[in-house]
Parts: sequence; C-alpha cells; structure tokens
Amino acid sequence: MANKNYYEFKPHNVGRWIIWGLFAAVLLVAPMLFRSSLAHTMLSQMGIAIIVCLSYNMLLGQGGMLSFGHAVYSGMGSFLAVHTLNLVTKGQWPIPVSLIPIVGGLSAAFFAVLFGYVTTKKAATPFAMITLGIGELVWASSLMFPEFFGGEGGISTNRVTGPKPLGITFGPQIQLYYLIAVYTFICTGLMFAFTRTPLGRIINAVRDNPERVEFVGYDTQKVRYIVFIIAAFFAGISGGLATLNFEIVTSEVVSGPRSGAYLLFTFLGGATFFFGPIIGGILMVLAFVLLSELTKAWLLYLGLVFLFMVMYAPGGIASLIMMNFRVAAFGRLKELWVSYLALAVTALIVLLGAAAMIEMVYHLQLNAALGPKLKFLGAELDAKGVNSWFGAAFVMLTGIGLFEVARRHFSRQWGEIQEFIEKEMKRRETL
Amino acid sequence: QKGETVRIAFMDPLSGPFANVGQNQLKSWQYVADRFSNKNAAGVKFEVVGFDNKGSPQESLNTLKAAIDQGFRYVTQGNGSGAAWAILDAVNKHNERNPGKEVVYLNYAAVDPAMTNAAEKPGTPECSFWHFRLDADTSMKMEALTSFMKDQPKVKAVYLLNQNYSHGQQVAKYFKDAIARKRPDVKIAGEDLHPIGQVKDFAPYVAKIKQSGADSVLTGNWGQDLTLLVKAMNDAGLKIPLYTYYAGVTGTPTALAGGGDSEVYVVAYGHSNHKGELGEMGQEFLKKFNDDYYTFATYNGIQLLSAAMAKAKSTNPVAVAKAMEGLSVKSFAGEVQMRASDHQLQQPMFITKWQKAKPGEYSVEKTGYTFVPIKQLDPYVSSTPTSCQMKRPG
Amino acid sequence: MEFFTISLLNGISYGLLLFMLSSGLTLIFSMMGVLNFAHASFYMLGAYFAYSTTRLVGFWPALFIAPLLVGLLGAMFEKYALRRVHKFGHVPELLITFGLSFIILEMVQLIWGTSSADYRVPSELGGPLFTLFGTQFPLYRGFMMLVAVLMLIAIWLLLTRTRIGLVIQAALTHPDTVEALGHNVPRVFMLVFGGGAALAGLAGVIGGNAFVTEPGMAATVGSVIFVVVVVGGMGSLAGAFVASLGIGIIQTFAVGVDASLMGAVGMFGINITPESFGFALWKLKISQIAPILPYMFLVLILIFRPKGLLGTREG
Amino acid sequence: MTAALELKDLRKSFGKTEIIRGCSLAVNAGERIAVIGPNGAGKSTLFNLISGRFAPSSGEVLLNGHRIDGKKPFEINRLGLSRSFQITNIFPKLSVFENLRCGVLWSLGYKYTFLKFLADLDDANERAEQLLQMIRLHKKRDVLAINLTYAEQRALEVGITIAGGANVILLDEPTAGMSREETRRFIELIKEVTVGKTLLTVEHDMGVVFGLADKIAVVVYGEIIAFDTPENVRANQRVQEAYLGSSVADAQAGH
Amino acid sequence: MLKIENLHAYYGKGHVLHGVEFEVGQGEIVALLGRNGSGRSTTAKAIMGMVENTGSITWKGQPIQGRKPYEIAHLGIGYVPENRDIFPKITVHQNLMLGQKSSKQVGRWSFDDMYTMFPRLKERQHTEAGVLSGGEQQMLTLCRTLMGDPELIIIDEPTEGLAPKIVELVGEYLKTLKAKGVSVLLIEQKLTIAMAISDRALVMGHGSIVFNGTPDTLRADAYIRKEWLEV
Ligand SMILES: Nc1ncnc2c1ncn2[C@@H]1O[C@H](COP(=O)(O)OP(=O)(O)OP(=O)(O)O)[C@@H](O)[C@H]1O
Ligand SMILES: Nc1ncnc2c1ncn2[C@@H]1O[C@H](COP(=O)(O)OP(=O)(O)OP(=O)(O)O)[C@@H](O)[C@H]1O
Ligand SMILES: CC(C)C[C@H](N)C(=O)O
Ligand SMILES: [Mg+2]
Ligand SMILES: [Mg+2]
Repeated sequence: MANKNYYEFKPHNVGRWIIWGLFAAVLLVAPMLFRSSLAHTMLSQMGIAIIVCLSYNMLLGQGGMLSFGHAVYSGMGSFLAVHTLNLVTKGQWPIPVSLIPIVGGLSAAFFAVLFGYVTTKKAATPFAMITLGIGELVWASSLMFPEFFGGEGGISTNRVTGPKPLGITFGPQIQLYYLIAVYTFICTGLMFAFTRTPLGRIINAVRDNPERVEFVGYDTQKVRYIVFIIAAFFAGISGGLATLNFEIVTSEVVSGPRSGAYLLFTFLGGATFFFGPIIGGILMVLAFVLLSELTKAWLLYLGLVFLFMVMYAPGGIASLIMMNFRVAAFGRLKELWVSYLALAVTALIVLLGAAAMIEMVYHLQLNAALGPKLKFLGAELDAKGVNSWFGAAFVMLTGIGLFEVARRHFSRQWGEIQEFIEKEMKRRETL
Repeated sequence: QKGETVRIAFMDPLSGPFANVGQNQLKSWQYVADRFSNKNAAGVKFEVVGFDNKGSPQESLNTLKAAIDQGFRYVTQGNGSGAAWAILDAVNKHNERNPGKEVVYLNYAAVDPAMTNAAEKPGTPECSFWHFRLDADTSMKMEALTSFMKDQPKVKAVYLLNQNYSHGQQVAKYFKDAIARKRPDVKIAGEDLHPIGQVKDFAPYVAKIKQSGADSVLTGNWGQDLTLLVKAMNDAGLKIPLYTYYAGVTGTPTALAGGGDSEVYVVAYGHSNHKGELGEMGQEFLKKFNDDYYTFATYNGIQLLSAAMAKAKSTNPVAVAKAMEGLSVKSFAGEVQMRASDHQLQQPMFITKWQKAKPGEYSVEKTGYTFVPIKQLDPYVSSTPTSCQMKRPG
Repeated sequence: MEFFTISLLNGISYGLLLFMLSSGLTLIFSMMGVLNFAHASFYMLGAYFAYSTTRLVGFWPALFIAPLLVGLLGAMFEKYALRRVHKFGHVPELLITFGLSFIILEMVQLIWGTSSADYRVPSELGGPLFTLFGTQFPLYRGFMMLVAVLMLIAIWLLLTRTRIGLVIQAALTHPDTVEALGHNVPRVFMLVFGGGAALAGLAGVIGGNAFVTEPGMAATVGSVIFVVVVVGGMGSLAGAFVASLGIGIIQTFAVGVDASLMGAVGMFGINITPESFGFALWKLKISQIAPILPYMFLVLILIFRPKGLLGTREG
Repeated sequence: MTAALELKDLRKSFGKTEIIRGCSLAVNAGERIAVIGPNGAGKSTLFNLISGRFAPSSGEVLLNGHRIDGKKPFEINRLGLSRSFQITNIFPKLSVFENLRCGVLWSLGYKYTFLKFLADLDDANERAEQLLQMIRLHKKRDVLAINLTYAEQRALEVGITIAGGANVILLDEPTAGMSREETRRFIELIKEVTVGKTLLTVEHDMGVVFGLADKIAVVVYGEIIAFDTPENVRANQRVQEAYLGSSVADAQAGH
Repeated sequence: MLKIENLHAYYGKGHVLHGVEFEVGQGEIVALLGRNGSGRSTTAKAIMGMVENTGSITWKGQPIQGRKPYEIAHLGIGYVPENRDIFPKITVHQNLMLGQKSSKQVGRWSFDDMYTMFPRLKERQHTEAGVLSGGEQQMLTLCRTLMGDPELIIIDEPTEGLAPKIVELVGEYLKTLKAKGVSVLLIEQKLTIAMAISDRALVMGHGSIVFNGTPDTLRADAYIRKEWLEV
C-alpha cells in the first residue's frame, strides 16, 4: 500500500515532535526555575496529579464513564507500593525503588480486574453509583483494618533503600522529581498513544452510542472493562509515585473527597481534549497547596471558580485554549490582544475589589480579635472601617462596569470572528 | 538568645469541616505566645503562624515543607494522629537528610500511644527524639479514668462503644487491660465498634446497651459520634453514666447542652474551672476571641520551650530538644515533667463532670453548663511504661 | 421480644428520617436527572435558617419560614445557574452543584461561625411520647415521623394530582416540544428544584435540632441519601420510601447481630485464628458494618436490579 | 442449499401482547427482500429479533444454517449479519471517517487491541476510505457526524452497516425523511453497495419497494401474510386490503 | 388569522430565512412545500418562537413575535414537530395528556376521538411511547397537538414513515379539521397528499417564498416545480 491517498497521523509528524519535545523540556527545566523545596515537591505532585487526571479522563472524557471512586485505584496502588517498598527495605524483595510505581500500577490493575467486573457491567448513572458505593466501602474499610491500611497513622516508608545505581538514592527531592518526570512523560505518551489505537477509538464510540457499538461487533461491557483496567493501571502508577513522594500512605488516599477532586479538576482542565487533564492536574496541586496557603477563603474561591467555569466554559480550560487556537489558525488572534488585555485588567480589578471584601469578611469572622486591620496584597485594610469597605466596593463596581464594557466589545469582536471562520470554512469546503 | 524571635508553625485544619477546632487551637497558641513573649524564662519572643493542613496527612507534608522553606524550626500540631504521624515521619527524614536544619515537633493533642513507643511493625509509628507530646496519650488517660472508675461502686458492667479505627480500638483495648487489673469484678457488658462518622442514628446502639444491662458506657468517640450518642441515650431515657475522652472539644458542649441533662464524665489534663493565672487567661481569651480557651497544652508548651531555651542558652532546635528531655516546669496544675525516655509529658489528670454551671463557674460555650473537676490524679497515677528505645542524634 | 419491638420502632423511625432527608433529592434526581450534590447543603441551610428564625420568632413559624427561604434560594440557583448548564449535560450539572456545596459551606461558616449552633428542640416537643419496656420513645421522633409521612403524601399528591411530573419527564428529552405544547417548562423546572430544596430545608429544620447543627452536618448525610434514591429506584417516590424503611430497619437490626464470618465457618469446623489470612475480615461482626451496609446494598442492587427496587428506568 | 437467513415460527411478546405471532421465512443468499406492512405490524421488531436486540419468546432464527436466536448483537454481527436503524444511530462525536473505521475494525480482526496504532492499520484505513467513496461522503471525511445533514447521516448509517462486510444486511426504512430525489439516488447507492449480498429492507415508499426488491414480504399484525415476487404481491387480495389499495400507494408505485 | 411579513430567522450566526411573507386564513389548509433545507421547518419554529427571528408575525391581528413558545401555544397555535418528538419514557396516554394545556381543559377533541381516529393508539395506550413503531409515533405526535385544541395547527411532515393507507387517512383527517374551522399549515415535501387537500400552496426556496397560489396553478407551473420542487 505504497500510495495512501489519505492523510493520517504519521509517527514522524513534525508538529508532534515539537510538542512532545517541548513537554519534555518543560519537565526538564521546571525544577531549575522554581528552586525552593516546596516548589520541588509541588512539581513532583503535579507530575503525579497529571498522570492520575489523565487516567481519570480515560474513563470520563474518552469513555463517558463518570466515576466517583477513582481514588480507590490510585490509593490501592499507593498501599501496595508502600507494602512492597517496606518489604524491599527488609531485604525480602529485590525490586529497585524506581520500579515501585509499576508495582502500584499492577496492583491497581488487579483491583480493577476484581471490582471493575461488577462496576463496568453498567454504564451511565448505575455505573456512577456503583463506583460511589465501592468507593465508600473501601474508604470505610480503610479505617477498620489497621493491619493492612495502617489505621489512622497510615503506613510510612523510606524511599532511600536498596541498591543505589549511579549514586541515585532518591533521597533528595530533586532526584525523585526526575523519576516522577520520567514516569509522567512516559505515561502521558502511552495514554496518548492509547487514544490512537483500535480500543481507544472504540471506547469513544461506546461513549457516544453504546448500542450501535454492539451492532458493529463489539461487546461494550468488555470494552469498558478493559479500559477501566488500563485506567486503573495508570492511576496505580501515580499512586505508587505518590508513595515515593510522600513516603507515607494513609487512608485519605482512597477517600471520597479524593475521587471528587479528580473529577472536579479533570473537568476544570477540560475532559474533551487529551491535554485538558494535564492542566487540571497542575491546577489541582496549585489549588490545594498554594491557594489554601494564600487565603482562608480558598474553598469559597474554588466553589466560585467551578460555578463560573461550568456556566461559561463547560469544556474546561482546554476548550478555551483550543478556541483561541482556532482563531489563531485563521490568523485573527492578533486583533484580540487588546480586548484580552482589557478583559484581563478589568477582571483583575473586579477580583481585587471582591477579594478585598471577602478577605475582610473572613477576617471579621475569624480573626477579629487580632484587631480590625488586615494586610491584603501589601495594602492595609480596616475591616471595621467604612473607608476600606467603600474603597473595595468602589473598586469592584468600577471594575464590573469596565469589565462589562470590555466584555461587550469583546463578544462583538469574537462573534464577528467566529462568523468569519464559519464562512471561511464553508468556502474552503467547497474548494 | 534573649530577644530572639522563635517562630512556631502551627499545622491543623483551618478550613473545612474541622476548621472550628483548628481555629480555636491556633488562637490559643497565638494567645499564649503573645502573652508570654519576652516575659518568659528565656526572654525570647514567640510567634505562631497558622498553616492549613486541612486535616490531611499528605497536605501536612506540604505545609511542613512550606514552613521549613520559610525558616520555621518548630512545628506544632495536634488534630489527628494520622497527620501527626505523617509530620513526625517527615520531620525524622528531614532531620536525617538535612543535618544542621533540624526541626522539632511539639505534639499538643495527638494521643496515639504508638508515637511514644517502639514500632510494632516497620512503617508504623514509633517514638522519636524530635517529637514531644504535651497531651497525655490514650493509655495514660485510661489509667486515670479507670483509677477513678474503680472507686465507683456503681460501676459493675461497662459497655464499650467506640469508633472502629485505631483510636477507638485502642480505647477499648486499654480499658479492658486496666480494668482487669484494677477491678477484675467489673464485667464488660458488651462491646461495639462502629464505622467512624457513618452512624446517623444511635438509637439501635442505645437499645443494645440497654438490653445488655450495662450500668455505664465508656467511649472514645468524638464530634458527632459522641453528641449523637449522648442525645440518643437521653431520648431513650437511658440514664447511666457515660465516660468519655472528648466531650470538651469545640462544638461538642453546645451540642450536648441541646440534648438536655445527662451524666457525662471526661478525662483530661485540665478542666474549665481553673483558678489563678489560667482562670484569668480563660476570661481574657473569652473577651478577646469570644471563644473558650481549653487547649491548655499551649500553656505548658510555651513554658517548656522557654525553660529549655533558657537551659540550653540557645534557640537551636537540637540543643532545645536535648534540654527539654527530663525537664520539669511549673504548669497550671503543679509540676510537670517531660519524660526523657519517650518525650511524653508527665502531668496530673482530671476527671470532670458535665453539669449545670453554678454561679461563679465557667459557662462552657455559653451553654450554662460546665465541666467541674471531681477528681485530680497525680502524674504517677496515669504514668504508663514505654517500650521506646530513643535514638538520639550525635 | 422487647429488643425486637424497640428495634423495629427505631428502624422505622430511622427509615422515615432517611426518607425525610432524601425525599427532596428523589424529587430532583428522579425528575430532573440532576445528581444534586448540594442537596445536603440545603439541608444544612434549613437547619441554620431555622436556628436563626427560631430565635427571632419561635420554632413554629420557623418550621415554615426556613424551608421557604431555602426553597427560594434553590429556585434562584436553578434560574441563574443550573438552567444555563442544563444543555451541556449531566456531568456539568453535577459539577455546578458541587461548586454550590462549597460555597454554601463557606457561607454558613462565615455567617454562623465554624462551631455548632445551639439549636434546640422546642420544649413543647421535648420529652417522651410513650414508654415501652422502660425505654422512652421521644416525642420529637414522633413528630419527625409525622412530618416524613406528610412529606410523602404531599409529594405523592403533587406527582399524581398535577402533571408536573409528566411535564418534567417529557422535558428531559424534548424541552422545546413540551414548551410548544403550552407548558412553561423553565418555571416548572424552577419550581421543582426549589421544591426539592425546600424539602431538604424542612428536613434541616427538623433534623438540625434532633441531631447537631454544625458546618459538618452536610457532609455526614451527603452520600447516604443518594443510596436511598438509587436503591429505591430512580423515578420512584414509592421506591425511595420503601428503600428508606428497608435500609432503616435492616441497619437497625444489623446493629444487634454480633455474628461474624469467623463464627459462620466455625460451625463447619473450620478454625480461624489470628494467624489466618485476612483475620480482620473474618472476625468482622455484622454489627460493626451495619452503618455501611447501605453502600453494599447500593452495589448489589445496581448489579442485580439496576432499576432499583421499584424503579422503572436505569438512568 | 441452506438459506442465508431463515426464520422458523418466530414469536415475541412484550408483556401480554404478542407482537410477532409466528413468522417463518427463508431468504436465499443474494436475494433482495422488501418488508412491508402497516404501521406497528412488527417489521422493526422482526429486525430487532433477528439482529439480537431482543431475544425471541420462541422460535428459531438461522443464519447460514446456524442458530443465532438469543445471541447478543455483537455475536450475531460477528457471524455476518448487520443492520441499520430506523432512527439514525451513529457516533455523533466522531468524524465520518472514524465512524466508518469503527464499523470496519472488528471484521478485520483488530478486536480489543491497544497495542497497534490505528494509523498503521492499512487495511482498515483503506477499507474505510473505500466506504467513504462508496457512500459519497469523501468530501466530509473529517466532519463530525453530528454536523452532517440528515440525508448524509442516513448515508453514514448505511455506511456503518455495510462496513463490516456482513453478508446479510437489514435496513430499516433507509430512506425515511429523504426527498424524492435523494431517495432515488440513495436507492442506487444501496443497490451498488449491496451487490452480491442478502438484503432485507423495510420500506413504506412503494416506489422504492418495487424498484429495489426481488421479493416482497408483507407483515401484518405480526404475521407474514405473503412472501412473493412484486407482481404476485401486488395482485394478492389480502395485501391489497391490509396495506396497499390506496391512491397514495398507487401514485408512489406507478411513479 | 396568521400573517407573516418580512420574516428573517437565524441559528446563531446562520441566517436561514430571508423575508418570508404569507398568510393563513381561517379554516384554510395551506401547504408549505420545498426541498430539503429550504427553511420550511425553520419557518414553523420561528412562528412558535423557537428560533431567533425578526420581522412581523401577527396572529388574529395581535403581534406574537418575541413571545415564549408556551404563550404562543396558549394563544391557539398548535405545532407538530418533525422527527417525531414523542416523550419516550411516559405512556401513550400520558403523552396525550401533555397535549392538553391544563388538566381541566375541554376542547373540541377528547381522548376517545383520538383513539377512534387511530385505533392502534388505543391498543397501545398504556405502553411507553418510546417503544412504539415509527408510524405509531407519528400518529401520536399529531394527536398530542390536537389535544391542545388549537385554532391553527402547523404540521411538519406528518406522513413521514406512514404506510400509504394511513397517509390517506391523515389527509382525510386534515380535511375534517378544516371542516371544524381549524386552519392548517401543512409542511410537506411529498406532493401527493398536499396537492390533494390544500386550498393554497406555498413553495419555499432558499429561505423565501417563491410561489404562492392554488395547487392547480402550481401543477401547471412547470418552471417552479422543476426549479424549486423535485418531480
Ligand atoms: N419493547 C417493546 N415493548 C412493548 N411493545 C413494543 C416494544 N417494541 C415494539 N413494541 C410494539 O410492537 C409493535 C410493532 O412495532 P414495530 O416497531 O416492529 O412496527 P413496524 O412494523 O416497524 O412499524 P412502522 O412501520 O410504523 O415502523 C408496535 O405496536 C409497538 O408498540
Ligand atoms: N439547529 C440548526 N442550527 C443551524 N442550522 C440549522 C439548524 N436547523 C436547520 N438549520 C439550517 O437551516 C436551513 C433550513 O432548515 P430547515 O430545517 O428549516 O429546512 P426544511 O425545509 O425543513 O428541510 P428538511 O426537509 O430537512 O426538514 C438548512 O440549511 C439547515 O442546514
Ligand atoms: C450519572 C448521571 C449524571 C447520568 C444520568 N442520570 C444518565 O442517565 O446518564
Ligand atoms: Mg419500524
Ligand atoms: Mg424540515
């Protein structure tokens, strides 16, 4: 078949090489740009979160399976990994530390073979509810069986053990980071490759129309089951990496809120695009580690972000990016810069005013005894003073006004560009 | 040393469902630090900064990293043994891998005895040189409580109702041990472990207790699992004494008061009606924060730290940690000593009873109820042996 | 006999409580297909609103005002947020309620503080209703059961005497067509969501003082109410009712059963010792897992009868 | 010679109502059969029984002599029987090409594999491209199926149906919703793509029926009341009463 | 009764109708013909307020443009959508119930009328509408709208998928509607029955009306038929 008369993804596609090259480069240099030890653990956690969110999206985005219990698999991966690592420490099992995540992956896959059989018998709501039930059961048992789960204290371990090839002990965070980075790169690559395989395509078809899939020769249950196991495998790898990173595993890793976080952030990143969960994973770590450090009101902000994102960008951040890519592809992104700038600045002003007020309220509620004064972005606010409230309200209202002006302008511009693109596409089609 | 500022990183849930407790305790630490800054044996200034670990062990590790990055050398935590062990384990590893940058961990409320004993299995908690517990652990409290109960002739058949996780399992186990030693005639009328936080209605348990013929109930439950139990007992008209660990925690008194009169005993290292300095502090705290001051371990913690710093003539964590070993200071309730062998503070214990506050008594959470001490037990009573083999640096 | 009677009573009253908690969710979930994760948050709001209004005007007016307020909030949420995401499908609908639950939780903590609120049972409802074998049956529990039954009747009338249920079910697949037939679909959706929220609010008014009014109260009832709705069968009010009672009774009796797997195999002469593999599992008593039995039901029911006990459809 | 498809006293009840009441039919390989009958007679149900969407209450279905009743749809498909749907049933969020490729994969033996790249499956890609040409959608190759016009979706529906290379094809009202002109073109297309295959089509448009079919089966109230050549069926008195015998039908057929 | 002037309609940015004008009088059957995609369904949706539109639509002298679909329905316009939008999860009878605007409404038609018209529906009245055969669903949509007792009924391709005999029946029935004073706007593309029963025929092409006259003139107008309809 020498002369294919159709265009297809070729493994040697230049664009792809560039993108994957960039991805590798980012993984490589990130720890050199952010050097504090907190930054290094955060980067490590981001890698872990990226893998697990991507694996979650195999279910949600690619398979249309809404799971409320994905943490069961990443968590079981963690637990088995920690037990294995402790056996390694005792000298009973000669497994290099760098392969522990694979152990996590395999054990998660094992549990997926077990639980997944009943879970994937159903799709849609029954599927979601079975995962919820199994998730709750595993979580409840995790506290009841200290023999395996280590009780409240969990199980700790030491990743510095076994042979040390090239003097790599994985003691220093940076060494571990690079191990995680390698895993992140490979797993991302594998999961991307998966989307290009027959099974990867059929699972999309199962998502869209399971009934028809049965009539082209596939057993939908089996398709879901296999994908479920593969997703669990990658989740387990991330669990194993988390074991190495935190060196302790407690029952929270299988908890319902953890599963919920996967869902939330995968969606926020964008479930309809392959790279969406990567953004989601990064945001997850940022939100939990940084945002919560910055402000007591972080849960409120998180809730609001979700509310607005779901309402105005239900495709997640990835869809926003892709929309602009499309505009760029038609060469019209340049015109939007000013509008974007205006939007960003005015939105920032609104945020500033609103955040100042939120912070003052929180201050009044939580820290009133420390005096009415609080620091907000370097400025001093007086939570009991009319001036601060007036000022904040004023800033916010002006912001809202300006934002609205900018927004109207932008949406007109945007609409016009979309119209242009539609026309242009029609025109090209007829060529 | 004198005039230096000692910064302590406080890590406990400051948001989410357990925020109430964490925030109260952060305020307690800050209040005590403020009060004794420069007015202490070492003449240092204390500053306590809150980090929100959301009650999660893994998040605790992040906050610990953040704190260490920001130069904190003292951390304190108390809510939840899970987070406690995560922090301790991470502190151990940090200190081992970063000599010269050691961190000391003051545990003010996590009471899993495993943290001051030898490890049962690799990977489970064990004692550490960097860990100092200011509270009394589960086994010590049980010693105190059983010492009180053995003198109660009414107590003949006890029902054990606990949450099915390490703390609840330990409470049951230590009770059975201790009571067999002290009052072999006391029967265990029944025993139940229930999943933590899952029971919405305790009436079935109350029915079971009633059927068992128990004359008292012992529970390590906390939060909703405790208040709902008390309410259910009240509702069913089961008027038998309830021996508890955690009836005094933020929010629980309010909920208890809503349920009407019931006979509840608490074992703790303090109570709500201390006189003298601590009493004053309670009033001042109430005025300032509109909240109760009950984490007295903060008081002992600051006393202990400053005394150790004075003794070591340094604020270096290693030196201070060494100085704290075996150190005795005066607490709000007499002399207390940080036992060198396992870093467990040896202190007096109190049995208190929940009842309507008489004039002059402290109204807990403005409920009109209070915890009155009915028995004080000297430190030796509640002291328990340790299997810890402390590994000291250097 | 004594234990049996009391347990049965406890089981029924617990079951009715579950029904009270989940009736609003049944309404919303089964009719609109929205997995409302903020349902428990509305329950909490009901309790806090009742707490505040009780202090102002007393319990009885609060019994009406608080659910009304919650219903209003629910309706507004439907109108300004949920409605917009309806067209994007179920997952966004679910996530927006997730977001809402965060916001409500934070708001509650801001307004009423992070500790529990001192919301008590009114004195005229305190005390026992009757005493049986020396065990009191509290009056307030009786009141709770009464309200739960009233709720059941009210929803049942709403569903059978009006066509709201039909309109909504039809609108789930073809909203435009329903509207073209002359039904104000958006308003019906708003009413149903508001109504569901108000029911949760009412449950909060009554559950808040029977139990504890605190910011954590939403999380504690969060997932079990889903179990009730799903086990009963989506789209079936009667199913939810049966499931509530069933779960209530079984769970209550399970607490009294101290049998374990170890005992069971022991009868066949197999001896399980602490050294046996999985000893922790073998020695687990049924009473120890009683409170998580609902989740097991959930899984089993969905596997063997995905429509739920009395349901008519799967999703 | 065994029939390509044979029904033996097939019956199906939903609840108390018996919808299919003893259908027997033998279709020889390569024949084109039109199935007609009043609305609700059970034509689609018959297709559902044959293709495994429902299991029959009693009776047998034989495909090339093998029993297939009670088997799952995917098993039946693997044995070489494929069907289309009355209400368009495609993969809306996949491109036209992907839709077809999904239809092709199993028959070429790729099963559940995730160890090969789709791009490297030259035979599958080749076949999907061919199909694109056959159903005249090559210009819409990378358009999402949901964005196709109705007629194009119908064509895709048929495309997916024939993609797996099944020998027995069932089409349920393939031209529903199409204009006259489109219908005509579409029938040509169907004839073209089903050369040498056994075809069963449900149709209400008599023009199509008489233009396409070698034989006509008339289903009335769950029974096959006639199975014969178009001329004989048209002449059949019972068929006239039950189904034809109206000006509309005459107008269509005579067209 | 219904008067449409200069109607433009849009799907988002797609401009589909370009100044459509026509009228439907009391008791008149008007056929709206045209090729696929010419905009007939869009016209119907615009009248019902289901797509964005500009221009003027008056109903009994009262402008109804910009009203919500349910308000328009209450004013007496009934709409039978294409694609058989039956409500699959509820029973046939319940589908008909939803056609009524309130449970107390009494109109020209009762359930029994519907069931006599299509006995098939009576047999199936307690089954879920989703399992009905294609043709049965088509009957149901028609009946459902009639239950709302409209004065004007807009029917979008009612004969699709119906057996020839039933098609004839529907034609007959539309005539009885007319006899009861109901106006009909019949959207069709198969000319057979439309030409047989309608008083007037409109032909639509590329979003505007290109022919407006009696069926006989249309039959005679070869150009229009060739250019804008298919033969
Ligand atoms: N799952 C089911 N449950 C109950 N009744 C059903 C079910 N499926 C089909 N029916 C009934 O069986 C009868 C035959 O339906 P079928 O769809 O086979 O008709 P058809 O011959 O294809 O008609 P049409 O030409 O109108 O499409 C109908 O009356 C329908 O209501
Ligand atoms: N929801 C929609 N979004 C965008 N464009 C649409 C939509 N519906 C229809 N169109 C476009 O509007 C034009 C007119 O469509 P309309 O449905 O009114 O045609 P029609 O005459 O009813 O044809 P048909 O025989 O297909 O029913 C077509 O070009 C179609 O592509
Ligand atoms: C999981 C739910 C949000 C899904 C929905 N009930 C369905 O039928 O698919
Ligand atoms: Mg059919
Ligand atoms: Mg149309």
